Amino acid sequence: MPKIGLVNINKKYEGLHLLKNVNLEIPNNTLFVILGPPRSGKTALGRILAGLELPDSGSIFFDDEDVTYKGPNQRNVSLVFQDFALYPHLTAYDNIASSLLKSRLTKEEIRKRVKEFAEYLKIDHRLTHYPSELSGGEKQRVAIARALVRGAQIIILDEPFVRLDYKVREDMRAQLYRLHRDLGVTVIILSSDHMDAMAFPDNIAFMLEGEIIQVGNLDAMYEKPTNLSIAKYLGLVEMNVFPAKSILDLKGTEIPRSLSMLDGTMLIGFRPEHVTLHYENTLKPDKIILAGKVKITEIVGSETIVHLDAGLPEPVRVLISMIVRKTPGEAVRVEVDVKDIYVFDAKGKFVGRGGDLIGGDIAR
Amino acid sequence: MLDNVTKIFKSGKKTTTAVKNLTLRVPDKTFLGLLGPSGCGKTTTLRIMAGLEKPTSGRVYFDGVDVTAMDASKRNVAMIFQFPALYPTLSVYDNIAIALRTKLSPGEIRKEVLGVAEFIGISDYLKTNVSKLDVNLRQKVAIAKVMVRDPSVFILDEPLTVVEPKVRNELRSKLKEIQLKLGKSMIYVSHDQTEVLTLADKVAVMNNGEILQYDTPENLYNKPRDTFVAWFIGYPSMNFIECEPIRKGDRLYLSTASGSMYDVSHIPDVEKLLEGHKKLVLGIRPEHIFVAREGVKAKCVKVERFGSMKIFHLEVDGTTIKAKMQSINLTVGDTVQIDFHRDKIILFDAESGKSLF
Amino acid sequence: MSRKNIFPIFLQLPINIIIFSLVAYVLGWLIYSVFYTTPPGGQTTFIGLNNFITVLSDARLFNAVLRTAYYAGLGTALEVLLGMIIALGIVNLVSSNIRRFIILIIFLIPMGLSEAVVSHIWLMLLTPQGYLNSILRYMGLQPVGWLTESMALNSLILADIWQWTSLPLLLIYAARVSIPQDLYDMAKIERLSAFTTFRVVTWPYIKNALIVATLLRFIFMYNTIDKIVLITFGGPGLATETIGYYIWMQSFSYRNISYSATLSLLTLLSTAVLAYVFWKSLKR
Amino acid sequence: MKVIRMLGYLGLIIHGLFILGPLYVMIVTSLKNINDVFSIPPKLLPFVDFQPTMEAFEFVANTRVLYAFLTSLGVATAATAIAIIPSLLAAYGFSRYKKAAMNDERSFFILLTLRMTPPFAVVLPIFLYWNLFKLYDTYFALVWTYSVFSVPLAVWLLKGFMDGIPLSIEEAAKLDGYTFMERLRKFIIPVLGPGIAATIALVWLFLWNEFLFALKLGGSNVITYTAYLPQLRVGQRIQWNVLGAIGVLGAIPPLIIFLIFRKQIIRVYLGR
Repeated sequence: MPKIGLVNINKKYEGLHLLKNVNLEIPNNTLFVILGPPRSGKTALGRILAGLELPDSGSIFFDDEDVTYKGPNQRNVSLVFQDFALYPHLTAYDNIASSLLKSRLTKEEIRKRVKEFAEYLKIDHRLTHYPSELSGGEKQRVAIARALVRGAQIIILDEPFVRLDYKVREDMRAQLYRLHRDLGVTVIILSSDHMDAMAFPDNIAFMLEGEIIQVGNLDAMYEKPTNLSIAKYLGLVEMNVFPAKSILDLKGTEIPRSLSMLDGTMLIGFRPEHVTLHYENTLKPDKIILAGKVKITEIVGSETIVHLDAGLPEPVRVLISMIVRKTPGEAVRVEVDVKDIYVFDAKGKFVGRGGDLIGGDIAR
Repeated sequence: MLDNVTKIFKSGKKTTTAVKNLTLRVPDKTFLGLLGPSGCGKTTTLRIMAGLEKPTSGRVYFDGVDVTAMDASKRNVAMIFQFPALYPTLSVYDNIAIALRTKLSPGEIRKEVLGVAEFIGISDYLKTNVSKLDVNLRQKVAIAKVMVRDPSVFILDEPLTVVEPKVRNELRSKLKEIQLKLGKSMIYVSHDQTEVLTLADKVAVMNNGEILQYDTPENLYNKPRDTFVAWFIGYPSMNFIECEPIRKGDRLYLSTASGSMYDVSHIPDVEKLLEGHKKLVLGIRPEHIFVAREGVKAKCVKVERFGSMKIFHLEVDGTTIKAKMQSINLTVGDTVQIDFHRDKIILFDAESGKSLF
Repeated sequence: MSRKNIFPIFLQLPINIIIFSLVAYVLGWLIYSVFYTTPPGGQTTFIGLNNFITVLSDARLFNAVLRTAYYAGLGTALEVLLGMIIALGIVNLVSSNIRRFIILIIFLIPMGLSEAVVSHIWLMLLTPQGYLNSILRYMGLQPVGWLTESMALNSLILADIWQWTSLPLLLIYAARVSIPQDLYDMAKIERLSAFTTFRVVTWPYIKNALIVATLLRFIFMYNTIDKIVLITFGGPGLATETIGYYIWMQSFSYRNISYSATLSLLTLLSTAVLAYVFWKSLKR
Repeated sequence: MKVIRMLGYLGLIIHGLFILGPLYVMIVTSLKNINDVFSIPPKLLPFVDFQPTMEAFEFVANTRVLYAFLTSLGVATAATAIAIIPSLLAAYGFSRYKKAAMNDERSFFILLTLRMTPPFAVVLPIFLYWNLFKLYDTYFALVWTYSVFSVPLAVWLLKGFMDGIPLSIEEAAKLDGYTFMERLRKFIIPVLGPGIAATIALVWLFLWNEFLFALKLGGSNVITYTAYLPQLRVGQRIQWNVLGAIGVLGAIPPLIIFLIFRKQIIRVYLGR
């Protein structure tokens, strides 16, 4: 399985600078997620990797062989399109077999190989149907089978779950994981859904406006995001972010001493799951305590999100990991541990976590 | 309120029954969720309610008045479509204001529209033409269009599916606020349970044109009527383990194919429940599994971590089940003894899939 | 020039070979004939711009231009208007697909017929002792001189309407059918009046088709002379002589090649301009 | 509201009669004997007013008119055959390589103007062109002229259909290792199937109905059914019934084509 190396990839399209000097290393046999908001250049990168498009500059290495100008099939890479791109005039069987007809395999070998992959992806019972008769999940499995049957070592999936039902996504994510583990194929997922990052947390690259701004596993990104947009993007519920000044000037709330020496223009962020209900007796030194009235409560699965109006520019979002009924207008006090907070500079660049603050590394 | 409505679509030879004699009572001022996989007939039901589709048989009542034959325009209904339906040549302002032309004076219209635009956060786009906006903003305009009117019922057909994940959360809380503020009954159709469960007071889970269960989110979560509803509600979905009842001494156990035993004698009058059912399915939600001193052996094969939320894929007697445990820290390969919260176990009859309560 | 951008040119080669094999000579000949003339047996002489001078001073041409404007303008307007009314009529009045399909087929047949066949059908109807007049006489009314000096051009327009109303009808019907049903549902729910619904939902979509139909029809009527050649021969007198027919006469009856080439070139240029306007409207 | 609907239906019926009337007259005339054609009162109902005869059709069958129909058939088919493959390649270029040289919007516009050129402006030069090669009044001349004039229409229609195919299907084929020719043969043409058939039919119909070129480029041995029509008016009595018969026979192909390709025809005019 080749180790993929992308060196200074640049791509412009009609004046839009799609990819700005992208450098990325994807170790072999990994399940890699390229995460980022829509239109951040993920698809362009996927197409260049697959060989459908040439980069304006920069080169691509498989192990250390330069494949930049090699066609898709010499690279043994396959791309599963967002709309699955199944051939409407062929049955599922012929769709999967289409990539093998070019190889020297006999008809019998092709039949065996297609059957094997179809059974593996649990669509062998639908092989005689035409794409128009298949459900979303089935179409995708046919598209994946078509990509794999050819023996492609790397398969790239462009927004694989966007068109699928909520429930089918969960099942397809498990399928992809099983596929990667059993077949030892490098799977690259281009996605804008943070749930995909959660499902495959080990290798993630976060892309924003054509640049890769952080690579690592989910925990690293979760704990130490390089900038504000990653911090806001990752998380079941979006992170609360306020200018430091607005928190420092809050009346009626105790502000821990360690926070007070922060520069006013900095931004303080804290995740809704780090906010807990405050009980009078537990007075700990390094805790921001906020008092406010409940605006609305939302129940998500088995968690509850409470939107709190605490005199800050925006309502504070609090995530409680059990179903709690809070009536709008009810007064509530919540606390955030200083070591859990995130500090960003005015431009949104990550400065440090609460813990570093207490250690005094962040100067005034 | 729908009274055993059936809708059969005839296209050429094959007739598809989109809705099979469905009865649904929507009490006033409630937020009703219609949840189900694609193609289960939820959108057709919605369109029958809105009057855009005539049922093949059955009646539709609004507050007791039979409106089945009444045209959509007379039913004072407001609707948001999956793909924002906006008038292409008009500006945002005109798109919102157009429905009020006959009812309010220009001054009042202006006030209403500005208020709503401010609330949804599209005030600075009022002058631009809708065709220039991206799909997220267009859906916001569609929501504003609906809010401005004062309909007897709001109907929403998967409004958030087309929108970016980030904007989806923002709009979800906005819709919740709207429902609370206007206190009108809302009917919300989606295949994404996170939206429906957060917004709805009562939810109807549908499949193949039928309502399987119609209850509050909590009851659907804790007392699903059959395996489909149990599987459909909750993320990650419920685990199902096939087993058979075995009596050992005075205790009653459920043993799986590979022999691990679960003591279920604590369940009240379990005897009566179990006779007549040879094969059973034991359903347990991932969040109701915990690590115990002794229980069933399980090997961890995969970990999904998201900050505080951890999902462990555990292999038990050859089948993989998912467990959502907060305080535990397993890595792939660890084996551990797990047990289930006794009161959270739900038993289903293997053939019918119906739960035993 | 890597393989990538030579390849598309290779794609265009075959049709260019076919087209230029003829068009190159035609254009060349036209331009050449405008400036050079060879009287029968005589010697080729360069005549510079006097062809253009004759154009400016040719009264018969000027009348022909007026007649063409009237013929093409009125014809197009009526066809597009009638086409739109009928297209919207079909969509709103006829719901079942089968009935709509039958009506459409009937209304579209004339479009499929050859101009020559249509000309002769209308000749049967319009000729003095033809069917129209015999029906009028049968009903005790005065027969009408359909092909007389005053009526000839209008009769030709009537024939053209009969054949070509189907094109605007088809264009507008296709545009109307492509409007997403959600918009009409929304309009019904918002209780918009029929007129507002038309103004806000239907009109934006069919406006484009309307413009395309108008330009397409105007260019075709301006360029087609089959009916004139077959029914009225430009007559009686010059009553139905359009630019096209005038060029036709210059080329094949009066045989002054050079002048007909000039007129042809000018017509080609004006068609190119009209086509440009058509193309621009299409892109919007 | 009811009244408006009634008026609407009436309008449709009237337009229906307006369209069907002349067609009926043509059919009736083709079934009449020469001197039954015009009479007062007008004989419009077969069996009632006159005895329908097949005279006109017999005349067509055993005179040069049959030969003219066959010529029309041959010439239209040959020209379409010549034009269809190159047009397919060109349409692929216009649809897929919108930016490349010779494939961009400007060259597509040039094709558009070709489609709208007035026949009367170019018939003389073409006439002289074929004279130059001593090919006047030959099949080759008419077929080649027809194929030149059918290319713009064919490319225009095919590009429309090809834009309908998502690019991703083709790229999937590229990923599966198919060369351009294979992609065209195995994926684009089969998927485009009905579209190509409709284009062939519409281009063929356009040539089947052509009149001016046939009139001037054909002579004694090459004559199409449209060019033959004027010759029926030369004698002292216009053979109306034969004109009717030719009209009826000429109308059959368009009717069949419209019936078969109605879906594609509507799609072609969608958004054009």
